[in-house]
Amino acid sequence: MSLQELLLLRHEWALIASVLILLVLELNFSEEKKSNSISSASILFAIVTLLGFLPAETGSTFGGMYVTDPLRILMKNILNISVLVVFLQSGAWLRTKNNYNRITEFYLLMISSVIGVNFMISAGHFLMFYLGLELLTIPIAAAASYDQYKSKSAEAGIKLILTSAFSSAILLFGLSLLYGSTGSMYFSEMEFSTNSLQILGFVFFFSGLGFKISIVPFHLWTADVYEGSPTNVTSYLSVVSKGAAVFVLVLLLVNLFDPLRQVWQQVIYGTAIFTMTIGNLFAIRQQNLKRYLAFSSIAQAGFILLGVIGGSALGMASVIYFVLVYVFSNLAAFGVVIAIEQSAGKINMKDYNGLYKTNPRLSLAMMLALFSLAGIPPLAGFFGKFFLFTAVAESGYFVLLLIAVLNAVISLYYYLLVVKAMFINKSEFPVPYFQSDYPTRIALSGCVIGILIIGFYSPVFEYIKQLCLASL
Amino acid sequence: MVEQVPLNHALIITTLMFFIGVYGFLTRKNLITMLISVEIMLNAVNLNFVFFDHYLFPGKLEGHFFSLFIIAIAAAEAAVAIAIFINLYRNIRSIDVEQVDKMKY
Amino acid sequence: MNILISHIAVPVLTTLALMFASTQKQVRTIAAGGMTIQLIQSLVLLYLFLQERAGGNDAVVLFKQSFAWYPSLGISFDLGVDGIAVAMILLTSIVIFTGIFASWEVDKLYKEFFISLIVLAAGVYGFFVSLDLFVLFLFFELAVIPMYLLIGIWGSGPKEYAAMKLTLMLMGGSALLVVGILGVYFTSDVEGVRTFNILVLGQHHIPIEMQRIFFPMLFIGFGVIGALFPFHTWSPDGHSSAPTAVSMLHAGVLMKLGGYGCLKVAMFLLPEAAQEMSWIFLILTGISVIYGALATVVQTDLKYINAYSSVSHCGLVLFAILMLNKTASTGAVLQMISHGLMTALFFALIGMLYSRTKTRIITEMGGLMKVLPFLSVCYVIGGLASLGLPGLSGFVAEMTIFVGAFEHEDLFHRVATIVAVSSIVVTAVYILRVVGLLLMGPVRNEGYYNFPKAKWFEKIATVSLIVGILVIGLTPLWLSDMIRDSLGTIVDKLVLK
Amino acid sequence: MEFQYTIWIVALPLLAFLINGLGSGKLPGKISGWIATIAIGISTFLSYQTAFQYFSSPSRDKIIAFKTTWLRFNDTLHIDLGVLLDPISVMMLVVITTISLMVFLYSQGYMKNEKGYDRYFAFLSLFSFSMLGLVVATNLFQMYMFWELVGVSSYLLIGFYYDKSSAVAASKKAFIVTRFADLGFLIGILMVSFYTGTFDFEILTNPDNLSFSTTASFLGLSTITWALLLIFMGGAGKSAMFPLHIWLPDAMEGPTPVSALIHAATMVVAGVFLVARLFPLYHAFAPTALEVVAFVGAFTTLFAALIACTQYDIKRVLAFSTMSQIGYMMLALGVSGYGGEEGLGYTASLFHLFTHAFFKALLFLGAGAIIHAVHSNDIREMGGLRKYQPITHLLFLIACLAIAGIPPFSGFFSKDEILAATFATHPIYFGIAVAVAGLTAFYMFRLYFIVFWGKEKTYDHTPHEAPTIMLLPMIVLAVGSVLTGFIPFGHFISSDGQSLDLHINWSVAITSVAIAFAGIVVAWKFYKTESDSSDKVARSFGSVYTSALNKFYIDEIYILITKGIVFRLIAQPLAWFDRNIIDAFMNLLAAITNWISSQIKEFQSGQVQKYAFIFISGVLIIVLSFIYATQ
Repeated sequence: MSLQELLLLRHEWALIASVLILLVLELNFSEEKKSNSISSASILFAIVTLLGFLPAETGSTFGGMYVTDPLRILMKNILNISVLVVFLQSGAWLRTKNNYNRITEFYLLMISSVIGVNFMISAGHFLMFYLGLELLTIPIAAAASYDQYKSKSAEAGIKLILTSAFSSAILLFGLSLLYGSTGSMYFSEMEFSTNSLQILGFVFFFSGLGFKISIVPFHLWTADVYEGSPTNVTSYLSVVSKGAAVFVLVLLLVNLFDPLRQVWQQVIYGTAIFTMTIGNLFAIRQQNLKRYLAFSSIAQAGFILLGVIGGSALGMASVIYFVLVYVFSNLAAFGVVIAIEQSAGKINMKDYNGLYKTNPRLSLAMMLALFSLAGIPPLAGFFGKFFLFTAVAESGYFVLLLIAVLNAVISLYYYLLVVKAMFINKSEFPVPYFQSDYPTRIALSGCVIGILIIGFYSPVFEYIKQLCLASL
Repeated sequence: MVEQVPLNHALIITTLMFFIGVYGFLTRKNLITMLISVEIMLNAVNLNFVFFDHYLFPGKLEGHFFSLFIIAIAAAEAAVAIAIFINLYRNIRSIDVEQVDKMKY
Repeated sequence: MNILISHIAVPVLTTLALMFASTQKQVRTIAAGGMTIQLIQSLVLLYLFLQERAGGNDAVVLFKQSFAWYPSLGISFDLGVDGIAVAMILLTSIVIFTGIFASWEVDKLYKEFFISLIVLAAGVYGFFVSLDLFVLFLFFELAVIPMYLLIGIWGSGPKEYAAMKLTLMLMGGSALLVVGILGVYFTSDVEGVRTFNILVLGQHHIPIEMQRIFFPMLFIGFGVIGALFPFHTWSPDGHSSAPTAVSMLHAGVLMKLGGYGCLKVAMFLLPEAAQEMSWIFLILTGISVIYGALATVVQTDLKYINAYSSVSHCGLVLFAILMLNKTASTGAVLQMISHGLMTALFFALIGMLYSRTKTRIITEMGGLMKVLPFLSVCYVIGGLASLGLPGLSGFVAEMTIFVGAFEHEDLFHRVATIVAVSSIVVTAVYILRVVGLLLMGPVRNEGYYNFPKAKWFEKIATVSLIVGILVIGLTPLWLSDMIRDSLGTIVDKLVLK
Repeated sequence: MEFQYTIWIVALPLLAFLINGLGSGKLPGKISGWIATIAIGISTFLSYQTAFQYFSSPSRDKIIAFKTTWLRFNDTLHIDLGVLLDPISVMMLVVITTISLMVFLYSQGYMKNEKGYDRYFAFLSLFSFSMLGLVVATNLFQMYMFWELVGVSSYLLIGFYYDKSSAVAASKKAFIVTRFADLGFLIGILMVSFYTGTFDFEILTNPDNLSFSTTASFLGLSTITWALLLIFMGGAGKSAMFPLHIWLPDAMEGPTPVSALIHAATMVVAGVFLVARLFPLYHAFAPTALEVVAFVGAFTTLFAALIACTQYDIKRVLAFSTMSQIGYMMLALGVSGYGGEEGLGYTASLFHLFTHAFFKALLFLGAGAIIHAVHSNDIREMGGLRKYQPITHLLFLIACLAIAGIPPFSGFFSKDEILAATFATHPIYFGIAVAVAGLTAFYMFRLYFIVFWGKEKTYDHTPHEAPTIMLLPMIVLAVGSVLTGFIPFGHFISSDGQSLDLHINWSVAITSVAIAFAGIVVAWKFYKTESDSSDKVARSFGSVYTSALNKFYIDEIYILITKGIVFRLIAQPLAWFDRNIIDAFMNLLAAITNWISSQIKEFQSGQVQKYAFIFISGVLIIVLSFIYATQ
């Protein structure tokens, strides 16, 4: 195994390195300097992210267990960026008394989970995929129960770990069946010939992955875990782990499971409808913003499936593009929620009444984020959604499209509820004016800028689409 | 020389095991036992892999390795899970799953 | 710089400028200044357009400009205007111009108010100048969304309910539009990379069974904002809760996006289905015309009266379009413009009266003619225009519609026309009812005598609208000819087999 | 084209309107009155000039003095604005300008102390403009446009005292009723244009180059008949023919000079003018329509005359007599044939229109002078005015004699022609006409005797003679009422443009005059001195009398239909339906969505095991569905 081959794993190496460096640094920080690891971690990760963008050669190693190509690199970079944003937003929270001594742990857990993400995306063999998946999940379960003294946090952790263990068991069962029917776990070697055993295996496998994307009916953990976990972890869950799972799903379905197209198109057709509708119906009546965003993210997952179903280059491109947009929109929304939670300790919708009076900038950021999620022009979300719709229309599922657009209208309703709270409703005790720390502000403004320009800057989409065409 | 058990029987066993595990997960109220049920499910999967290697693809080791990794990871998972259970116990003085429903609707 | 681009640029720049303004004075001045420039350049556009046409340039659209945007999807930023678009742009400029003055005294969050108002206008301009379905749709939604904030924040009465209802219903309409647009995009027999360009799509054919699916979607999708029965119910609540300028802009311009879209997208791209299905929608629109008028007769809230009459008038627009012939369609466009001016005038006046009497219930007012002669006379003029008095814009539009509609060979259409014509009587009834109760009769209470007289900005607003009404009413020929010529390409596809 | 200047006849009043309208309230003193009067004065001069020029030439062809395209509908249909000169339009020009001028002068005295003096003259000029534009219209649509304008200016003038609610109501009523009639007119125009492809009178009034299928299309009448009937509906509305007459009596709420100009002499005869204008069309293609015209005319003339006998408001009496006289004209048109002696009715009708304009205007102005003096409209509060207002008395008497048809006053000649026209062909109509002649004489002289003789009432201040500015126009009109009868009308106006000598049909003349005298005598017996004999007779008539007194309850019927049925049974339910069905449906959708979302919340029970159960069952369901599908 030559050095070039090892260099293919650049992202992973960088992450592992950053973990080690962080450990070493942490040893040198004195008690009162613990909080330095916040800045150092952020800087380290920023470097990692930048490294990701350097030109890299592509290929496969470990005898095909590990594959990398421009498309996968792009996916990793997107997720790296979002993780960076999450890190930038978590400073204020980590500085609080309870967490002060365990700051570094948070970063270690997160980064190791990111490593999992990277391996999962680059997997060329189901073993690698499985390792990545678990490496992605387990640390997050730990991070979810990070707030030692909050029973809700523990509850979230338990729900996450149990359900994910359960789901991965099911996934593995499916994998074993696939193995039995194909005789290999190498994506390159597996051959499918839609027999019932394979369908069985596929469905089990799909449900395991769907659990991560929180597709109905595998979504029920989402709301509770999102609500209970520390908000930063929630934003990570809602963006990174979901995004990673989506990427993998697209890659596997379009390349590996192409022979089963008939099967998975039907599966996705059904689940997509349920996912969108259920997500919206639950989101309508949420008061706790974290739960609210949880259900909105479920609904968004439903929209993402629309792009998957076509299984064409356009479909893949629209999905990846949408995830990119969704990353910015959702992180902006969470950013605001986090900021307010940290400053005022409030996460209920009615606490946001009259926010515009006291914190106009935050309110605007929130409004843009929500409008982008709702798909309102000229924000990026509009383009993302429209391309998804284009993808589904391309494959001719106009009924599904109709259901989707009607769901989009419902979603607009509850997104407007928050806007209404911030801009229209009166409140005698609005959240007082405050100024969050620099990293948060940088992160937020970054997201907002992203929301504003991505749509107009068409090369982004065009580039993604070329990569997808190449990958088919 | 005992004659070999046919694959179907083996698969029936594993499937049964798997769903026994599922059943346990759905019914037992104690978090630990639920965890154990998951382990049962995973072991069913392990058996699957091993059986497939043994019957269908003799000489291939993928299945065996896969099961090894599964065992390892299961251990890690269990460790984290237990840690969280303890954390929960600190907070609510119970590890009854039915009390873990503060967040709903 | 292409004049069409500058039509979008000016509002955008104005918005940017507003963000840096601080005092109410600055905000007003910037807004008014920007919109004045806009009005002027719209007039220039009109002049240039007529020049070009006079110069024998009979291209379908003029001032074309095209920037590739999403080449792989065939999305490109295509601009271009025909006579109809020019007319609508001019209308928009007048209405937004007057709207700024009508909302001169907004003091709550004035900055945000003007920003949202002008963003809305920008959306409308974009809608009218774009030739690309995707861009068109983008601007369409861009124009709809600010309504929510405008009504929700600055509105009155059950504003939150009204705002939410309006936004959701209109978005429901645009949801159908998405399906329709994508349907057209994928089923049209364009070779190679598909395109959203309306003109290109117009030259290609769509299989009839597909048309049957997508025509209703597009027509209803646009029809919702055109207050098509039974999807009109957002209109009364929305208009009555909205602040003055918003009602003006919304009833004056936004509702016209519906008719415009139906004509230039639905009918133009799906002609066969349009012919097949016109009768269904003809019945619906016929209902809107009569129904709206009759429902108006019993209303007592000025804004409701105007909202319902708008339902009736806009119903007439769609009604005329569905007659599938040049004259009627010309009438439809004329009606859009004339109704835009009239209803803007009405809402402006209602706002001005409300700011004095603090009520909009006509039975609680009376004898305003004595105390507010200027505004009252303006109201009467608007009323006369609305009931189709010759010499005012309403007459021109309605007569063109009626004559055109009556040209139709088919008896059913002519009978429908007669039904629609009968609405002019009902119109007279409710207009005179309002005038009688509101302006005439003895002065209702002594307090009226110390109402402030019409202020200068109020006069600017009303007078410029009335001038528009009079110009169209007295010399309609140039306008109707301009519109006629542009209708050729659309209507020729609709010639009845 | 030597008639170019005629455009100014129409344009000048418009000019006056603009000046007075825009300058309203800013013009110094009473100048606006003079602006308007001078403008109309010039118009009058010009129209006399036109008449002289036109009639001095032997040909009676249509002359397009001026024409411009105003709006183009399609290649064939377009609205032109222009001036069309032919015998009737020229005659109308003369009538309108003359009466207008007189009324304008009169008004300067009558309205001297009124608020809104400028407004008044602005509206009055607007009216003259519209009316002139109407009569010179070159095509149906131009006519319709000015028709509407006339309606509006009438609306504005009736509602001149806009702070008086009765006036507001009256103006509203007038506008809406005529509007309803115009609906018919418009549809008629649409139908005609649909079949002929033109609005142009030049083509329409020349039946040779038209052709219609006269086969029955609907209810056994041909389409063209329906079209012309609908057009006549418009005419009937403006001319207050039964049953569209109800607005006219209320219209008397307007200032009296306005009534004289609009509701006696000019606007109300527009209907007659319309039918006369399209007469060739009617005669050639829709004889049935003409019969309807005749019947409506006959019925109205009798109907109105009966009511007139019972009214006590001086202006209403005159209003009903106007209706009755217009009924005469319609009747004459209806029974007329085309060409030569056949066309006598046509000529007679327009002749009566001409003469009637003078004496009816005079009557109204006189009434105005009286009201001005006693400040009341109720004749029961008048009496013995002849010694206070000798001149007015004399003029009024002349007018009464004229309308009663006593030779040698103008009314005699025109009415005689109408009777002659009916005599030959339609005996029943003749009977009615003669009877009405008697009634006319009766109610006019009833009025005359009560007001000028009768017993003196106590006036809060002694009535005074009207000022010169008011008397002058009345005198002019009186002269007109005396002399116009001697005009050889047939030489100028006839159905086919050939000159036609009218000669008095003595047998008819004598009967009518006799009847008229009878009427006068009866009136003299009843009312010259205060006596209850009239009431006795009235009582003897009983129900007929009371119902006539209540205008045969037509208004009540209308109220029932509009308020009771349209408003309460249609409009209000509709509004309710809109709020509570359609709108509610939209809200229902939202409600349902919320309801569902509250119903399914149990799925999110918070129990991990339930989640897992749903998870696994989801998996199994999908699997099973596939197994089922493959089977």
